[in-house]
Amino acid sequence: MPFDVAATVVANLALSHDYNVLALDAPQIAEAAIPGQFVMVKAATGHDPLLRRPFSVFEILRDASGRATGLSLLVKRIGVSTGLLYDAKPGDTIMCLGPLGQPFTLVDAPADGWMVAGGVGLAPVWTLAEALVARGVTTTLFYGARRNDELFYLDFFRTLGVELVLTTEDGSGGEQGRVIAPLERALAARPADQPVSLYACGPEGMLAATARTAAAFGRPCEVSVERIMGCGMGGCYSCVVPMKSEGGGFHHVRSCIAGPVLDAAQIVWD
Amino acid sequence: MPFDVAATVVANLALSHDYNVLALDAPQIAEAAIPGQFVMVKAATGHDPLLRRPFSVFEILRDASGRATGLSLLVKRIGVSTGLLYDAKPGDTIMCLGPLGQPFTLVDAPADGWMVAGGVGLAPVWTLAEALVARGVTTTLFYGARRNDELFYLDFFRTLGVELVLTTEDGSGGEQGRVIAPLERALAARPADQPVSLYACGPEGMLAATARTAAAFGRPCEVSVERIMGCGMGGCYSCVVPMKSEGGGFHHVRSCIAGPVLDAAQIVWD
Amino acid sequence: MGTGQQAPVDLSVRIGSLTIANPVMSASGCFGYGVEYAGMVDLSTLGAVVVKGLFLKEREGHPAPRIVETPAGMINAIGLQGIGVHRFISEKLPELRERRATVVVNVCGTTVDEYAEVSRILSDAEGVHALELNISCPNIKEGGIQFGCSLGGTHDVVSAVRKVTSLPIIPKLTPNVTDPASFARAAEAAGADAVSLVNTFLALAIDIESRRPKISNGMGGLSGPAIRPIAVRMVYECRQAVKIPVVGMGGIMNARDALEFMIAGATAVQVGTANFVDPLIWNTIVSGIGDYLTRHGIKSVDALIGSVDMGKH
Amino acid sequence: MGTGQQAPVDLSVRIGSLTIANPVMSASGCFGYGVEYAGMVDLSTLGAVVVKGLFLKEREGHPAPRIVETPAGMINAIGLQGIGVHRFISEKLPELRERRATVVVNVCGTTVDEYAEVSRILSDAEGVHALELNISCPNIKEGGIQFGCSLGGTHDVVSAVRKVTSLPIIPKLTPNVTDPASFARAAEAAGADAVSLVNTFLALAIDIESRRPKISNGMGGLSGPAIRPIAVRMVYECRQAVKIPVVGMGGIMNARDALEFMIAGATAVQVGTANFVDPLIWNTIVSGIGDYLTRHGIKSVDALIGSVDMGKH
Ligand SMILES: Cc1cc2nc3c(=O)[nH]c(=O)nc-3n(C[C@H](O)[C@H](O)[C@H](O)COP(=O)(O)OP(=O)(O)OC[C@H]3O[C@@H](n4cnc5c(N)ncnc54)[C@H](O)[C@@H]3O)c2cc1C
Ligand SMILES: Cc1cc2nc3c(=O)[nH]c(=O)nc-3n(C[C@H](O)[C@H](O)[C@H](O)COP(=O)(O)OP(=O)(O)OC[C@H]3O[C@@H](n4cnc5c(N)ncnc54)[C@H](O)[C@@H]3O)c2cc1C
Ligand SMILES: Cc1cc2nc3c(=O)[nH]c(=O)nc-3n(C[C@H](O)[C@H](O)[C@H](O)COP(=O)(O)O)c2cc1C
Ligand SMILES: Cc1cc2nc3c(=O)[nH]c(=O)nc-3n(C[C@H](O)[C@H](O)[C@H](O)COP(=O)(O)O)c2cc1C
Ligand code: FES
Ligand code: FES
Repeated sequence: MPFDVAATVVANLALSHDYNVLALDAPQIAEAAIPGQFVMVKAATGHDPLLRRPFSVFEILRDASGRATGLSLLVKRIGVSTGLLYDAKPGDTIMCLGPLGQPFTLVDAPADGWMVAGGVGLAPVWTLAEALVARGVTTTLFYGARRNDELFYLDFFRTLGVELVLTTEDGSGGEQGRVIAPLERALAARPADQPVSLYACGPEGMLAATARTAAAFGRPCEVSVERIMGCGMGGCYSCVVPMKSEGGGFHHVRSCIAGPVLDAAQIVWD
Repeated sequence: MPFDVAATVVANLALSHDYNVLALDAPQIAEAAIPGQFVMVKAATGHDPLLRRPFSVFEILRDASGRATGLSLLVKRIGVSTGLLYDAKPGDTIMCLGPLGQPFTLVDAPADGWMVAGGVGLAPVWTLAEALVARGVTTTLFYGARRNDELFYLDFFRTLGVELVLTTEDGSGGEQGRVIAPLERALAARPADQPVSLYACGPEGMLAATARTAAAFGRPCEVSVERIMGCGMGGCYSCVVPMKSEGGGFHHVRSCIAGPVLDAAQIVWD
Repeated sequence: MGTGQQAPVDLSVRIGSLTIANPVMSASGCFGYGVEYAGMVDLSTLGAVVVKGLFLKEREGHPAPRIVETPAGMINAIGLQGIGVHRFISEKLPELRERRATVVVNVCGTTVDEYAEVSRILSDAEGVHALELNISCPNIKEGGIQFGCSLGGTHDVVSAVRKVTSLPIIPKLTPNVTDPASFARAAEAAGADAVSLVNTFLALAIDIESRRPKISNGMGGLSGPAIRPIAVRMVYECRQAVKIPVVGMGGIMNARDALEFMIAGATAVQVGTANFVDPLIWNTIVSGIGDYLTRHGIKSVDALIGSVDMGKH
Repeated sequence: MGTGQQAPVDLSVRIGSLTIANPVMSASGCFGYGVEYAGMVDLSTLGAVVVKGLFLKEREGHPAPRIVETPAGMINAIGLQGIGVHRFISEKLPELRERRATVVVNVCGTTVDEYAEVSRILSDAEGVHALELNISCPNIKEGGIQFGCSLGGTHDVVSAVRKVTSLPIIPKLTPNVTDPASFARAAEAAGADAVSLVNTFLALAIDIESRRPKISNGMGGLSGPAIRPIAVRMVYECRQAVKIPVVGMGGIMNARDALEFMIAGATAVQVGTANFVDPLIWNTIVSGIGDYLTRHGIKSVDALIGSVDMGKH
């Protein structure tokens, strides 16, 4: 059951001129959230902007005793609500509804967990990596960004024991190009009898490419899709994804309640 | 010529749970403003609330050398924009257009200047009192509020040398009742050959009563009227006041450009 | 007056033969089939749950993007994705019954016969309390608005459904016409128990970079607080034109807005877009209406409905 | 493309025989007679100054309150207060001429004859460049919208004015009808040089405490960004229906919004409510349009107008 919390902003860390991490005091949601779930956030008072916006749960914030006290969002500024979240100040109140949606399916060793993230698609990977590592799964993160200074939180993942494969579009960090290239090479190199599950989050094109690649190598793959969402609760039917139907054709599922994490093999990619 | 300034909030002093004084960094407007003029302020970014709101210039803020650096507004919270101004924080930016409108006509000694203010109607009185005192005019302020703790800035007026006649509705300060009662007594007591000009700002009922009283005693009276204003510049025709026409009847004037200060004797009071 | 201040206020209103406990309903298409919200909201506390529009058959609707936000509003072109009347009855209605929801089904059709057929099937199902006839959806080419934009079409759909059901029928009117009141009259004459309005305003938002519409279907329907002042006007006009109850909606965000519609003439209201912003809005609005009536010493909502004084100030 | 990126962009557009330097005009009733803003705005930099609606005689309009704010919009019922055509010519036109403003007068009437008479008088005055016929004001009982809500009335007013003037005439259409495009066609057939739309949407806001309308006249007209998506749709429809230019408006707050209207089909745009929020908006919009054209390598605005691709995504 989701909670709707008038969450207090406890910290707002600018990572760059368009990325920030917003920490919210929302213990109930944080306690309940599992990797891959999201929250619906209302950034403004008043009716403009009107609707809430969906954001993955990034970190779960905990006190010294390990109890969840809140959560943070990794936000990329692209429009009016993300602009308001970038400018939010500690003490501000933000309505936050969650946790919502279907989580990632966590594999078990001996399968490896390979995570593929592009840009702000890193957001759901924090909790996913933590959960996989906690299960003793060997993890790799294929992580691409525009520039080196937009590859965030590398130390966190290294400390956790996640192997990092980095790419940047301009070559200023890691390998130049898209993250799909090293992913393909790694899949090609992996013996068929060593199981591996893929998890991807990022731009639509990257998800489609990851799905294609996973299918080509016969590996299971879950993707976290991003659709424009009106409600996040299954009420508005705005967030649909076409899924393969038995016997051909497609049917639309609401990605807010059937997803956002979906089986890449079932999606009808354009 | 009015200026439109992206003014920085330099201070916000809460006087009570619904009154505050907001200091804005707007030197050009402050330099040009004369007593009775107002500014149009946009409290929100985004389109809700959409329109600016009119506020009298309260204080002119000056640096050590006496140069105007900004102005303050005395704000009573009654709705959405005044609520946003109550909550504004130093560093926030607020669009501020002004100075606008027709000022008070300043009398000269030997005439006395009597100011009549109800509630937030005190706002234009600060600069008016300063200007009258600077001309050597003997001044009295008849000032009414709901309760004693809503009679603000008494020390300022006392220090300036303004005589104070105070009333409160609940009798918790000054005389109990409305400010019109002591005003009537004072007018009745004043010899006809001692000139006095009246200046009133406050609720519509108080303005009408002041106008009636002034007329009954044959004294000139200017009132600062408050109408819902769309533009403050004469563009929308929303802010009209019916004024007596030669030969009977009335005509509507735009109180933003023909006022807000109007000759009480010319207004058609309901 | 004196006692009215103390006694608990009776918020019930009547729509034809149906009495609902309070005048606040979910708007069709904005609350799924109701069951989606059952984890957060006690469905029995709503005046009625109006479910998403249903055709005879399943429909997949338009591709995403299906909505775009606009100033104080949103445009949608879902294209009436839905599971069809049979799956609704077998998959959703049992849970709605169990949760003691008062259920109004929004009935769609591409032909007069389809409206009648869907209505007939629903009338035989247990737990459907009223039918709202969607003759006003701007987002599908066939059917819907083609009936709602013609007085004859409105009359035909309502009479056809009237013949097959004794459930209260509530044709839902479009605001995209010169005179909605004439459509309310046509619906009344054809045997409607109430009318509801407004459906969404036909609208277009263009991405200036791609020079294409922002939603896949091109045009869509505008809802939300932006349209409220127009919707209130239309509800007032319909209330003046007909004797049957008017169910008002369009941009209701809180109890004040709901009361504004009721004072304009709405016997009940529906809340659509606001539920997306605040899924816990139901209790806020219902209790806000109660508080207002208590504060004003009004004993029943009937005294409020249509009580606006349009005399000049 | 290559050179288009460097050369200064030509923003001029034609409305009948009139060429204006850029497509951005003030909307009638939202910029006074223009002269009120002359201290802040160089009036010659606007595509045109459209002045407040004028009857033959002076009018005092409705009592205050005349406006109320609504979500992302406002309702007004000014009641067409104005100084009449004769005082306009003697008191305002000389200053407008001196400031080299391109002047469009918004012409009002309670009868067809009054529209013709006011138009005739203005045609003889020096410095009036076009006439916008206000057949769509929702705020007065007589005249105005009674013509704008009937195809015959629209035709009659336009033909009558056509007989007495060679100035470009631009009937201003109401959005309060089922099919604005049919009115655009009627206006075109009667000899109009362009049509402008939208005027305001008939709307009502009620104070729930007093249960009376929030403005003195009861109903009024809704403007501002709230209505933009509906206005853009109507401009698109009219552009599809007629060959004469369409002047688009309704909630334009910035260059993006102006471009959206142009891409939908507007040859020029008008800005009303936004001027209240930002009186320096003119330069922002005009230069924003220029920047957009430069950035996209579009040499003239003509290539932009109506260029929306409504094909499915
Ligand atoms: C399940 C889910 C999880 C998400 N998690 C994150 C996250 O952790 N961090 C993050 O920064 N962003 C995340 N997003 C994307 C985020 O919701 C959008 O960036 C945000 O809604 C944009 O709001 P805005 O008001 O700033 O932009 P707007 O001004 O509303 O729009 C700007 C542009 O972005 C497009 N857009 C708007 N909403 C979306 C959307 N939901 N998806 C894709 N494009 C959109 C618009 O069409 C428009 O072109 C997530 C989206 C989903 C669906
Ligand atoms: C020339 C002038 C000078 C003013 N100076 C001051 C000042 O110095 N300090 C101050 O606190 N207030 C002043 N006011 C009043 C102030 O403008 C309003 O209180 C403000 O606009 C309310 O905005 P809001 O968004 O908070 O209220 P809203 O939410 O818009 O409205 C709340 C209620 O107040 C009414 N209202 C809205 N605007 C006005 C208005 N302009 N006049 C009267 N009633 C209104 C509305 O009808 C509504 O009932 C002045 C008004 C004028 C015309
Ligand atoms: C996403 C969405 C889907 C809708 N689907 C339907 C529908 O299936 N049937 C219907 O009659 N109205 C539908 N509507 C219209 C609403 O029921 C309602 O008439 C309209 O949104 C105005 O109310 P609001 O402003 O409170 O949302 C839909 C509206 C939205 C926003
Ligand atoms: C206060 C006000 C007064 C108006 N007066 C007139 C008028 O005299 N004549 C007219 O044709 N339109 C008038 N209008 C309508 C505007 O010209 C314009 O059509 C409408 O406001 C939509 O544009 P906007 O959303 O940019 O304001 C008026 C609008 C407002 C807000
Ligand atoms: S966002 Fe509303 S149904 Fe998915
Ligand atoms: S406020 Fe617009 S004319 Fe006075």
